[in-house]
Amino acid sequence: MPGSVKMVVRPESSASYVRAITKGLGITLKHMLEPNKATQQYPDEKWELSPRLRGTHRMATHEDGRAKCVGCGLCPTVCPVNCIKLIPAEDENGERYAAVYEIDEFRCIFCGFCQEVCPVEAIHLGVHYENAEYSRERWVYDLERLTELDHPFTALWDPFDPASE
Amino acid sequence: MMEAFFFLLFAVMAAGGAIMMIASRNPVSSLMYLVLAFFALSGIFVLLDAHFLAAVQVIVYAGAIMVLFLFVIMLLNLGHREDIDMRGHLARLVALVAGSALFAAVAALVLRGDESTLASEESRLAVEAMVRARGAVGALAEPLFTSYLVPFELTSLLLLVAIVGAIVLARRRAP
Amino acid sequence: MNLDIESASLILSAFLFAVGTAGVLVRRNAIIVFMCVELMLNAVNLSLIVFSRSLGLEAQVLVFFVMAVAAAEAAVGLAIIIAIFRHYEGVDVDRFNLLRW
Amino acid sequence: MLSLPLLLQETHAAYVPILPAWILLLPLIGAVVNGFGAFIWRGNKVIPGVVGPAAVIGAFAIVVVNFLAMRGAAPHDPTIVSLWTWMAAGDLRVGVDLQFDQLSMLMLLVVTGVSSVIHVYSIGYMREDPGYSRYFAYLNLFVFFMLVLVLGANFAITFVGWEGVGLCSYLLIGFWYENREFASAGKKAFIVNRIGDFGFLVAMFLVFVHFGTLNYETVFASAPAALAYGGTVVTAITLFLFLGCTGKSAQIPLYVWLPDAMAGPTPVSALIHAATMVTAGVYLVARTSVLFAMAPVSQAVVAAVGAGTALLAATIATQQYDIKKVLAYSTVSQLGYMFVAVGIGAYTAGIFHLMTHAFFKALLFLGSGAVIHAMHHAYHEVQSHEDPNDMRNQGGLKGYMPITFATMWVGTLAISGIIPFAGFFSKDEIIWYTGAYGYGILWGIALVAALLTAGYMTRLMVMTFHGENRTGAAAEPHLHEVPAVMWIPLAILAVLSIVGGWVNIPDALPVLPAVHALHDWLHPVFEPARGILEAHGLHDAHSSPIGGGEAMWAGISTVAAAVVILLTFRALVHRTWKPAAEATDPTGLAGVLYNKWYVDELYDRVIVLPLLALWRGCWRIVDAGLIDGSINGLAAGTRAVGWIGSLFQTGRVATYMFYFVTGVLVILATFLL
Amino acid sequence: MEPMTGTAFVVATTLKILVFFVLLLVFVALSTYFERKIAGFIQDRSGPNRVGPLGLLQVAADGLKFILKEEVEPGGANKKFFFLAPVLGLVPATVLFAVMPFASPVPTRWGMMEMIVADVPVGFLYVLAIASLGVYGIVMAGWASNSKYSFLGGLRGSAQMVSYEVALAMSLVPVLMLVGNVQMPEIVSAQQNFAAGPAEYGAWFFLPLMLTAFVFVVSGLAETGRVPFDLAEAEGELVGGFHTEYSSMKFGMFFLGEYAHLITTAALITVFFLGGWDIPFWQGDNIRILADGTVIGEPTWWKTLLTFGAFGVKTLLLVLFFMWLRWTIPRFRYDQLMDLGWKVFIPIMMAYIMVMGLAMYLLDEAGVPVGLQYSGALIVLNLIMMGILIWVVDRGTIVKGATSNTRRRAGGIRGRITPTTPSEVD
Repeated sequence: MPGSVKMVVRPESSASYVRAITKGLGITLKHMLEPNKATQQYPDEKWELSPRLRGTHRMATHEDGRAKCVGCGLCPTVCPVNCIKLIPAEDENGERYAAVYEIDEFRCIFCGFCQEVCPVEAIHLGVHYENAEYSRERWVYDLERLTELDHPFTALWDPFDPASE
Repeated sequence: MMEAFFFLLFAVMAAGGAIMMIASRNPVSSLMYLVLAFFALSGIFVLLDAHFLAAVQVIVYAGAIMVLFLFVIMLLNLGHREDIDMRGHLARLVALVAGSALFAAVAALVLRGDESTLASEESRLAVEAMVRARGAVGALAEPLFTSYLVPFELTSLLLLVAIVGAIVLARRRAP
Repeated sequence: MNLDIESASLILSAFLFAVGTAGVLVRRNAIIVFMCVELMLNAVNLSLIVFSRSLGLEAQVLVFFVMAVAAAEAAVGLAIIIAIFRHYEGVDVDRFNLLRW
Repeated sequence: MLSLPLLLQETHAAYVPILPAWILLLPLIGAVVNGFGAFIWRGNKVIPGVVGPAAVIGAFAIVVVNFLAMRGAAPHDPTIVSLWTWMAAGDLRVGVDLQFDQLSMLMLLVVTGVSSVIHVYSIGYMREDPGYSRYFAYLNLFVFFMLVLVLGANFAITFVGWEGVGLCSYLLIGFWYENREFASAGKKAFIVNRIGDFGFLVAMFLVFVHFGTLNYETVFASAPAALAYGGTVVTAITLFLFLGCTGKSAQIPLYVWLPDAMAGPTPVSALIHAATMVTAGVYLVARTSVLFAMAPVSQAVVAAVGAGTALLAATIATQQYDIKKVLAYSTVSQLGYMFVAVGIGAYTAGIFHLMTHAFFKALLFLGSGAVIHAMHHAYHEVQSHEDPNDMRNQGGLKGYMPITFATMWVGTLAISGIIPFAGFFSKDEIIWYTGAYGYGILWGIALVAALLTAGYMTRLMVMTFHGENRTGAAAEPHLHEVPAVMWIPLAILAVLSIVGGWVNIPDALPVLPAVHALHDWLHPVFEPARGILEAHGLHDAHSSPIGGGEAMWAGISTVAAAVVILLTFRALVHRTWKPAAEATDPTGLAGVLYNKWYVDELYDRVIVLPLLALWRGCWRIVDAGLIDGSINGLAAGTRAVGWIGSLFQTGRVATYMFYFVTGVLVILATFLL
Repeated sequence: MEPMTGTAFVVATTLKILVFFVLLLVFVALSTYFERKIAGFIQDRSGPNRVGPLGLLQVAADGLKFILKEEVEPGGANKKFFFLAPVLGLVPATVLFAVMPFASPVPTRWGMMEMIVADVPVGFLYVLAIASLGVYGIVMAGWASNSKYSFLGGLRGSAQMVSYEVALAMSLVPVLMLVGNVQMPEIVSAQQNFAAGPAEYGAWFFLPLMLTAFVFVVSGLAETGRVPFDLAEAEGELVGGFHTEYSSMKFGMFFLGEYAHLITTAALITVFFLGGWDIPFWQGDNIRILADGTVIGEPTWWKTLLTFGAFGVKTLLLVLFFMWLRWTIPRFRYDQLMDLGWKVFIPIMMAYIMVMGLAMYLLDEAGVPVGLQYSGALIVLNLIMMGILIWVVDRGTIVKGATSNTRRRAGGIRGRITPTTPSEVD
């Protein structure tokens, strides 16, 4: 029924505020006395994180420890907030690599486009979120830090397997 | 001794508050100094055994009237208009002279007066006995609700009229 | 000079009254002038309370009435000030000369 | 409630007034009902005609019951009924107190009795008048005020009644206010009375100053001790009181209003200007007899003024043609008699004459009213504008109005003092005491006036009822007797005029039994005054100034009166008069008398014109010059001062505060220095 | 036993002040803890539990945090008042406790010690006087911050507190009428059950003065500015209201002041309506000092401790109740708040005072002695009136819903809203 707006008519002449509050107090009292609390003792108990959680980035490496990044420049192009700084270079073998690769995690919105666009599956978002630092500078992750991280990669959504099964 | 100390304290507070009230350029400061003065005055009332009035002083003046003033100052946003408030040097001089003369004259009258009429021991005892018999509030209630009942009731009428008048005056006229 | 508390209170009352007077003379802000008047009323209250010690509690009854009148006066006075403010965009007493002939 | 047999019994219990307030209330209620009724039932003739008389008759009934009760009770001091406190200011306490004693009881009887009769008469007389209800309202109001006057136990209440009857008199004289002349007659009565009231007021103030109270009982009890006999104070009080009496009772010099007062309806003349109100002065003198007894000068003045009035009015009456004017002057003259009596100290005689006079003068007035009624109707039928009051237009009415004719002759004989009619006993008593107490000249004047009375009354009767009819051919067939509601009162009054005098028959008369009923009745009231008088040399000489006892002089006077009547009758019965329209005014002495000794003109010249001139001067100089000038000057001055003051009004609060502080400092400085 | 005099009195008073101030602060600290705990429980959380056992040291951690945090002062703020405001907010709440009778008197070697810091002759007038000063803190803070949100919060707060002060004072009048005295210990003993005495009702006043107690509780909440009456700091509209610009310990003082105020209000309710330190159903604690110094009952130190415990428990329970309430009810709208104060509570209290006065007059005339019977009659009367209030008066009239208000203002002109029944929807 297009165009119709649902109007909620509050009962005005019959509602007793005092009685309504009493009722509300009863509800909250019931919850107060509820023994099963939902609180998680966080630092002691950790969340069971979803494999698709998009957290702190990680750079995949080859077996020899080199970053997989080939400095194609797609990820800084696609990044909506311009948080990736990439200066490519070529080594003696003529292979391109990222001379500078920095991600400002402060600025990042964890959209995951970089991971999706990467042709070599080098940059990934990770299933990780505990990254407190003492200064802003520390939030700019350079290539070394990115490669050293070891949390699991975020699983991308597979259109052929929507439920990730 | 104790009494003298407290009196001195409160007197200095009251006098200082009053002076600062007229000397402050900021209306809100003035007001707060006045509240201070009223508070000190209520302390002096206590020293003079007028407990009930001390309480009423705080309730009515500090708690109601001055809040009303403050509210109006804020409502009209007068708190920051300090440039036009104070008069010139001549007026200040005149005020100083007039005020001092007034104070000097009254003080001289007080000092010249017969002190025994002010504080005869027996009258003080009589009032104290009254207060002891009926309590600080009851002692005042006695005359208030017997001899002065009609004025008291008229006071309520006065307040009613004031309320109505205030509403009528301050109401925004329909455009 | 050895003052008892009554005389001292009277002198304080005179002082407060004088200060209130001076304030009315010096200030232009209607609200401040108003406050000065309240101060003067309070000075009178103080002297009345001093007198109540020797003249009986009726003087305190009078103080009570003074307070009631002060409350009424404040209500009406402030309402007038608000009304005037709306008209003149200010509360400078020197500009309130509407009733001047 | 006392039963009638019980009332007639003589007991020694004190008299307690029965329904005292209702005596006053009934007429007042009647007045109020009729007064508002005048606006509500405009055309209704029944309700006012019932309510008005019924109220007065009811009052009369209560009075009679009270009278019987008082008669049954032992002799006593006045009974005072206090209704409420009227005013209390400083030392002055004036209560609405009613005094019931023998004098006021007698007056009550006379007033309510005569009033009842006249009210009944008015039902017929005023039937055609559009102001019927208003008339009864006034009349009832008058009765109320008259009763207040009579019953008042202090000067103030009496004064209320005094003023009230004055007001009613004014209203009733000017009852036909559309007529300018009538209205101004009312005004004249009012203004002349004010002069007298001024005297009353001054007397009242003097009494209060010297006694500190206005209550009769207290004043009379303390007067002999408080005031010197014949002193200035008591003389002044009594003279001022008497000034009031001359106004109310139409004595020289203030009698001039009464003849003009005949402008009112005739029953009003009968009630107010003959029977009741005008006797108030006599009543007042009798009431304050103690004071008068202490002031021989005042007594002499009273007696002399009374005698002078009696003679003067009698002479004027002889040459009047208006039937009511004749009766009016006759009234003035008879009132003079009463004042002579109370002046010389024969208070009972004065009151006695007051009573009998009320009967026969009311009768005469009502009779003349009947005549006028008949004449008016006759003229009205033929659309004539002749004066129905003028005796020259009457004559020969005895054939048309036999009852009126008969009853009026009874009245005439009574006023002339023919034995055994009422007037004989009362007038003879006055004349006798005048001589017996040693007032020779007054005695002579009284005798002459008595003979003149017989003369002018016979003239009136002859001109009205005997001889040929002069009404005019057209109007004559329309003359006829008045209805029963009017002649029955005449009959009642006629009976009273005959038997009214039998309450007091002197011992001296032969054949007749001696009766002292009135004397004994009034004795307690006048005893103090008599005591004072006798202590200062008043005594009954038992003989006239030129010898001869009471019986002889009574005989002489009645015979002389009879002779005068006969002579006058014979002289006038065949005389012819031109009708009023054609007649010329008499000249010579007759002219002087016809013009009432030119007294009105004299007053005009001597008092009114100078006063007018004076007031005109006052207006020019004092009012326009001084008062207006000073007011204008004040205004200009205020304006100037205000202008200067406005310079100080800057509109700045601080400036005002500065003035204020300066002022306070000045005040404080005066304390300090 | 004689009351304390001279040096002993001064020393005892000083001690009481110290002890009581410390106790108050502890209580305040505890209540912040309880607030979080209760909030947690109501939201099915467990609340603070990390710092110390059961999270009890959370309070200390908070304090430390307040002190150590950076202090920010907005530009253009009036420094003097910006500094003064938090003090003004905290002081009245604490000073109020001076007249609170918190336990039965205790006999000492130097005389009878009343367990009240200052038994001022004007009793609860003092309470009103001091409570009326609380508004300055809020107004000052709002004005001195020189910020629009703060300013609006200050204005709101001042109007709200001045308004509810009237209802608060009026709801104390029936108490005054019953007790016939203004001193706080007298109010306590009037609710106890003595064998004989001038005015003992034997029932805590929340029974014979039920409606008044209700109004007092609500007005007290409004006066403290707590949810559902925290319009002055409504974070949804005014960010933080009067304390938007405050940080660090200055904010901490507001925070403390709020909880001190809460406890004060609870203690006042305890004294006025819950019998103060009276222990129910036990006559042993009925101890009273008459004006001439004679002592009724047998005071001992352990009774003092017990009664103090009773006082504390009652106050604490009330505090907990307020917290419970806070986490149940949403905030009022401002016009609803003002309507409730001026158009509901004040008229109700006026009528109530008249009804109670009449009832008391009739009871006195009928010769009913002051006592359980008297209270019983009043309780019945109050139950009736409470019933009337809840089932007759309060039918959507006390606090109107948003829709009803719109409709009233629209007056049928600005587009009449026709309600659709659920069946018409979709």
